[in-house]
Amino acid sequence: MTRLKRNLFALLQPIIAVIIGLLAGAIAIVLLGDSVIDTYAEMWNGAFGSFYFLTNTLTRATPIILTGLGVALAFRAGFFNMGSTGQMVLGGLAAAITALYLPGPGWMVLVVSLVVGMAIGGLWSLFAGYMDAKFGINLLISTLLLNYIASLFAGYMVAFPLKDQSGSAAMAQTPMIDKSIWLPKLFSGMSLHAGFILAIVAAIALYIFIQKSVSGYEIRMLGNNPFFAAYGGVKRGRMMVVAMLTSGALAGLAGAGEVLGTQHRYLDGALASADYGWSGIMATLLASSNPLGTAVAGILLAALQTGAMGVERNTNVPLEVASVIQAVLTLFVSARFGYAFLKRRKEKK
Amino acid sequence: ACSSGGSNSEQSASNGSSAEGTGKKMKIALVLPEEIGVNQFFVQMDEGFQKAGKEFGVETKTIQSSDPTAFEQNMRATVAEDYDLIITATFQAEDVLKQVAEENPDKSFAIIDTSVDLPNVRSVGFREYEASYLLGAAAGLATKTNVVGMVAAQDVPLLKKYSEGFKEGLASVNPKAKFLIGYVGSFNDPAKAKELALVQYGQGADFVAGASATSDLGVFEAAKEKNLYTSGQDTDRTVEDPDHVVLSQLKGTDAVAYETVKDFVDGNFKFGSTAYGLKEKGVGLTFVTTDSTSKLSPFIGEDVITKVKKISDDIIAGKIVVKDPLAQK
Amino acid sequence: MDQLFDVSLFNSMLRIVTPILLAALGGAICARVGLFNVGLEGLVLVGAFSAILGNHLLGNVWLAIIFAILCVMLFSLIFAYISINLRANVIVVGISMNFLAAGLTTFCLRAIFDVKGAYYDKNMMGLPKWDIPVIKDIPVLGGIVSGHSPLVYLAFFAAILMQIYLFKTVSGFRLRAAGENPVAAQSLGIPVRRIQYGAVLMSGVLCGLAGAQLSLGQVTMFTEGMTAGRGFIALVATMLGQSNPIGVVASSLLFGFMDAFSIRLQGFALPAQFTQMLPYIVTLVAMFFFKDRSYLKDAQRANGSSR
Amino acid sequence: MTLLLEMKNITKKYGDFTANHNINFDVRKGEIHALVGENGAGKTTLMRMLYGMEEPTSGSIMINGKEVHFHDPSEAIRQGIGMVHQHFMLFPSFTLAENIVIGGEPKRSGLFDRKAAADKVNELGQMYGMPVDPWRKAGDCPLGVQQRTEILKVLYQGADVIILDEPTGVLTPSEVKELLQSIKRLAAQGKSFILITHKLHEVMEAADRITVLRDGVITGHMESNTTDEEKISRLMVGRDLIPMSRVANEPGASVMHVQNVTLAGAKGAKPLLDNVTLTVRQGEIVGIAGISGNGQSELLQVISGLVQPDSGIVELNGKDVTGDSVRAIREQGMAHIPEDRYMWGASREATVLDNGLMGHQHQYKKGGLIQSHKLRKVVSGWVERFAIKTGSLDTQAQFLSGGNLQKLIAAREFAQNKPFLIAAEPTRGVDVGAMETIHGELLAKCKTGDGILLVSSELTEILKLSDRVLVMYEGAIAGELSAAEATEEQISLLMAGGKRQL
Ligand SMILES: Nc1ncnc2c1ncn2[C@@H]1O[C@H](COP(=O)(O)OP(=O)(O)OP(=O)(O)O)[C@@H](O)[C@H]1O
Ligand SMILES: Nc1ncnc2c1ncn2[C@@H]1O[C@H](COP(=O)(O)OP(=O)(O)OP(=O)(O)O)[C@@H](O)[C@H]1O
Ligand SMILES: [Mg+2]
Ligand SMILES: [Mg+2]
Repeated sequence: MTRLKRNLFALLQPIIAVIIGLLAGAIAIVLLGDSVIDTYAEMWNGAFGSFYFLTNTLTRATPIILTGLGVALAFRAGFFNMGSTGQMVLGGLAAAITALYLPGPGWMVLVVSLVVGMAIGGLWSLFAGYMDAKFGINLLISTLLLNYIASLFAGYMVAFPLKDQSGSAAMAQTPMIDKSIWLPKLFSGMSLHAGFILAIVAAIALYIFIQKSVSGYEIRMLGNNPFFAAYGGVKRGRMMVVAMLTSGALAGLAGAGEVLGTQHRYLDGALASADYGWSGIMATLLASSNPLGTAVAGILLAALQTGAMGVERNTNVPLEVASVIQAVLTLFVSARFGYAFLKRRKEKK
Repeated sequence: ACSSGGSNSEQSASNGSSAEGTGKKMKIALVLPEEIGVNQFFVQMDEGFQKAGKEFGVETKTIQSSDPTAFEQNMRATVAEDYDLIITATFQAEDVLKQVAEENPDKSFAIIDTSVDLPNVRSVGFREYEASYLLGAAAGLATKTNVVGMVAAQDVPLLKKYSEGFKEGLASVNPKAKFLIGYVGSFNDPAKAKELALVQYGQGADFVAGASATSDLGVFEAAKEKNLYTSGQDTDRTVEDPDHVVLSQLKGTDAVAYETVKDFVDGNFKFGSTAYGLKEKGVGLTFVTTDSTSKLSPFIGEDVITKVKKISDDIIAGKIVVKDPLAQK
Repeated sequence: MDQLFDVSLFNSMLRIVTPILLAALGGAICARVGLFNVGLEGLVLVGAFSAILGNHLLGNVWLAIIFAILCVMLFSLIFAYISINLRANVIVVGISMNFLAAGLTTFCLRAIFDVKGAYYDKNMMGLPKWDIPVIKDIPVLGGIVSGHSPLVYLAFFAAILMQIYLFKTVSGFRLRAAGENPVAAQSLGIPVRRIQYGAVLMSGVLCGLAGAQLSLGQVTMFTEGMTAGRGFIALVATMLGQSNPIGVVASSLLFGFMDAFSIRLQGFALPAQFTQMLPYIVTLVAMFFFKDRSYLKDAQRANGSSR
Repeated sequence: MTLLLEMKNITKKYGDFTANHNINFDVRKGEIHALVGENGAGKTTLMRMLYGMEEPTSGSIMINGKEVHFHDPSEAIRQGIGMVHQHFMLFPSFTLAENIVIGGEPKRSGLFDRKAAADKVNELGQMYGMPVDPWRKAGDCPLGVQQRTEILKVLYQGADVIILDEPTGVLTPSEVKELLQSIKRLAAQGKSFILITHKLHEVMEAADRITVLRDGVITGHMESNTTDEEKISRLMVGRDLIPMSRVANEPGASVMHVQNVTLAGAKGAKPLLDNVTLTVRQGEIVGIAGISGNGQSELLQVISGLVQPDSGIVELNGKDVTGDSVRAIREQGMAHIPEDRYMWGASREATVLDNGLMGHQHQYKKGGLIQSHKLRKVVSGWVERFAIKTGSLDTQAQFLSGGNLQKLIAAREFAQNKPFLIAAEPTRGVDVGAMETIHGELLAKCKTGDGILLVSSELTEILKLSDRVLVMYEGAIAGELSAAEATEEQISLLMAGGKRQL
């Protein structure tokens, strides 16, 4: 079988899945007594209908891609990092604090803030990795728990010591970050900011790292079979540091990007409430931890969400239903249709 | 509709294009920074908004947002979709509204529950703390155990408007009374709110005020179960269980939403900010500033109401100045 | 300090722990057949909603509980079908189920009850509180153990039953076999898929009960998203208890105790955020003592060929 | 003798690939029927159809003259067919009794009666001469015991026809002897066996009839008393095998030296390694024999740096490497064919190429990236030289037959070209042709002056290749024999804990 043909087969699976997902969504819409075509048309418009909406979708995809890339690397190394929400929250908070209190020229503070956000996110993630490596504490549980701790801690910080005292001072949030430190918008009047470029660059860099570099190779082998990796001289501890640090740093970057590019301050609950962390995990798993695939899946999930917002705005279908459709679509996109068929194809040359 | 002939649709089309604005139905959007279900307050606002839309024949659209980013995108989209007036609400909307309103100086905006100082924004804020003060005073006068509690949603500055005013009012009439406060940590976890109320009951409170949005229902249940007294927020919640929900702090967001639409349709719409307190009847307390359909509980009693009415008058007259808990020190 | 530790603390702990325990048992049985169920939060939410709906439609709490169980079983079938038959990644399915549940319950709240945010009917009867005859008169114990909704007792009973089922019965033995080495189980003609379905349905039953306890036992109402993360805590309890019913009881109790305790702690100087953090921190610390070095074992199971 | 079971004109296709072509195969009551053939010849496939794990593309299966169709192993089990799989199908965290009775558990008042299960297992063990401790966890048992458990399981199921797919691959000579005796005894009692093995002397010893498969077709069918090993291997491989012999080298300086190494066991248990001292010199092959579970695995783990010894030192090329990382030790001059190819030697999900890179990753590094063109060329070279059957270099390792994967691993480690090589069970499960290749490579490496530590449970292999033989027993070196004095009897005696006799 030629390579082309094989690739076509690989493509077939998600396409069938999306079609079935759309059909399932259509049934949901019909049951609700709305027009399938109109609803999907609005969904499409909300996601990709114009350049404006396209940039909206990409804005939303940015943190999903970044958190997704983070967990992708950890998953590849066999570390089930469920802590992207917490890493993102602390990364965002740290970036906000740096941006607010570090003196210096805007661009420099911006860069330092991003780096600090990454560092803090990375360290928080590494903390879980350390507890696993040192004390055998199940990473999956610890990262889940650390999410709550991070969110509550950040909530405390902005409700008390860092609280914005200007204006109505009613919100648990930091003061507004100076305009000179904002991540630049890519197009004026649109929400898309330079964070998206960072996300795409990160996806490509991570792809090269995982697929082509020696450390990436070692991480992959460690994830596949830790005994094999140990046998081949791969140090689990070192790889854990690399994988968890990078993974958390990417989540931290996602948080920093949201703070510096979208909200321009750290606002209590803003990062956690959008479920970027879970969406990121989903994007990664949909793409089997392939970084480029994660980026595509991230954009797809973001499109489902912005599409749902479009449906909410322009039809009588309420937001809840749009989210039902979104969930149904993801469910089916994740399904392996024709799995057996495809598997046999792949196996025997 | 499709079969009703070509002439008809032609007519409406020409109508639309010829009569810029005059013949066209006005479009007003209410863009909320959260999902309606999160807070009773939004439900109330939406009701006032929809009611006005029906009465004045304008096309209304309520748009909820799942998170802050979605909110910004929804605001921008409504601008792009050319609504005549865009109403939004709460402190969470401030940042985005400032940006969007500045970028679109010839669009009209309104914000409820806080103030944004821009030439194309009409703001209506509330001085809830005045009503909280009354509620606190009523509780302080009515308590038998001298322990009074409050279950609040989260320990965030916003809710100080409720807790600080309450505390101040309580202390003003009953300095000996002990004030307990518990935080649910969420706006919609009634089960946890109920546990908190039960704990305060265990610590001797005979009155536990609810200030935790949807979670208040849990406080009400605790009250019913343990024969405690409690109070609600925003609308007259005493109707739900007059024996236990004995007071309710009122906030006229529905009226404000209704008025905003009405003024806009009537052409009386003015930009600038107003704050509604006791004096403007934007906030209040059942039995004190507003009558209720439910019976006054003997726990509160006419005596207390008379005294609190007096306090209310003093506030309106400026004799008592309730501190704005959010104002800078 | 006596204000902190009193009868009502433990009494409240038992109430708090029940939905978590039930859901965690559901998670445990899924884990036992090799399906890691991240969708507990969604299952419990659907349970909470359908319990209220059942009560509204049928006017009887017991029928309402059965109704909730059936609804959640139906809902969990989606999880089973997509992850078992369509071989989707279980975690993706679990996460999607959570989103689906949130959307679906909110929508139904609007479509069926025509309210937003919360459905509450003061005439609706919740679950009764049972006073346990002899025990209720024993001084301290009575105050703690007596006077709870029947589901509280059922939860602990279910844990014991499940312990017996998994470790004493033939069918439970085969269930564990199917999870431990599905290929080997298959090669013995053990119907692995059917067992997996059974486990998922069972977790549906347990999550239905968890939801019912939340919306009919602890309070009598439904509010949007009222599970408030309990499903994820249940997931943690499942893992911390290493999918052993008794272990799950212990870890749930630990969390429930810390949660009840943190509520009491709020009055004392610490900011609320820190007291709220307490249960999570303590659970994390508990893991130092209940760790299982699972990564090597899992890897061994996945890679070992024994020749 | 009555015909018990008959497979007629069986063909099995996977896509365009024919794994079995028009096979006729039968089993009589009370016979041992050997099925032999190269790796990938289609033996397991044929048996999987008989056991209901696969369905034939065409052809029929008859039992006692009646046609049967199995869709599920449980149907085959019900018809009295049992199978001991090539790769064990045990539940490691369950006890042996649980592993044996599963599917037919004894019950008492509705509950699983574990006591009765243990009794039955004891009884069964007595009856067939294969005792096991019913309460031990399967995962903790040596492979020989696991193997026995597998057979007891099949017997417990009441099988009349028992398929043994490479049952002796992991057994020690005495265990093999015992096993063969048991099955002969059972055959005499009326059970029938299908025995798949790559070891022709076992075939000659036990089988009544022999069927040879090559590339999915039957190339021969004979009574065992009318044939010999050479004939069979010719039918299997399609050519004559050249017998090779070792030419003794003059050993040089020490390449690897272990001094007084001790490794503690679990609390209360005997040490895993007990004061082990040994040396491998340039140009020699040192064989380590012993029943598996006597410390060989631990010794290799200590030498290769996977485990730190509690005391003692390991020297490599004259340098003390105790406590060094695996990578440092490999760089100091060690290559390692691990004993368990799936657990230590490969990643199933990774490609042939990625599996080939392990241990070489730092040699093919440039600017942090892998030089994949260079690597590709090298790995292709191995595939050719060792005749590794693989779809492409991008095929996942799990789709290689065990023998082919073993060749890949061996090739990878030979290519390290290090002065010291650990070769643990280098030909486990490998057919005679491939075994010849690997043995040839080992001898060639030794000839160039490198030292090899050979660990094998296969005594013939040890005897054929080693210059010196060490025997391990309970974590200690029980004795050392030179090539000249090493005989199967001597070694077996030491392996069983006996004293060396001259
Ligand atoms: N599920 C499958 N799909 C595709 N091809 C398969 C499958 N199973 C086996 N084959 C092919 O059938 C051939 C025969 O495999 P089989 O397992 O029967 O070999 P074998 O004789 O048991 O070899 P070994 O001695 O290595 O055990 C293999 O070469 C393989 O290519
Ligand atoms: N699912 C599958 N798809 C394709 N081929 C398969 C599959 N399963 C097994 N095979 C093929 O079956 C053959 C034998 O597989 P098996 O696992 O029995 O190897 P093995 O018996 O360990 O080999 P060896 O006898 O060399 O140890 C291999 O060639 C392998 O490629
Ligand atoms: Mg085979
Ligand atoms: Mg084989």
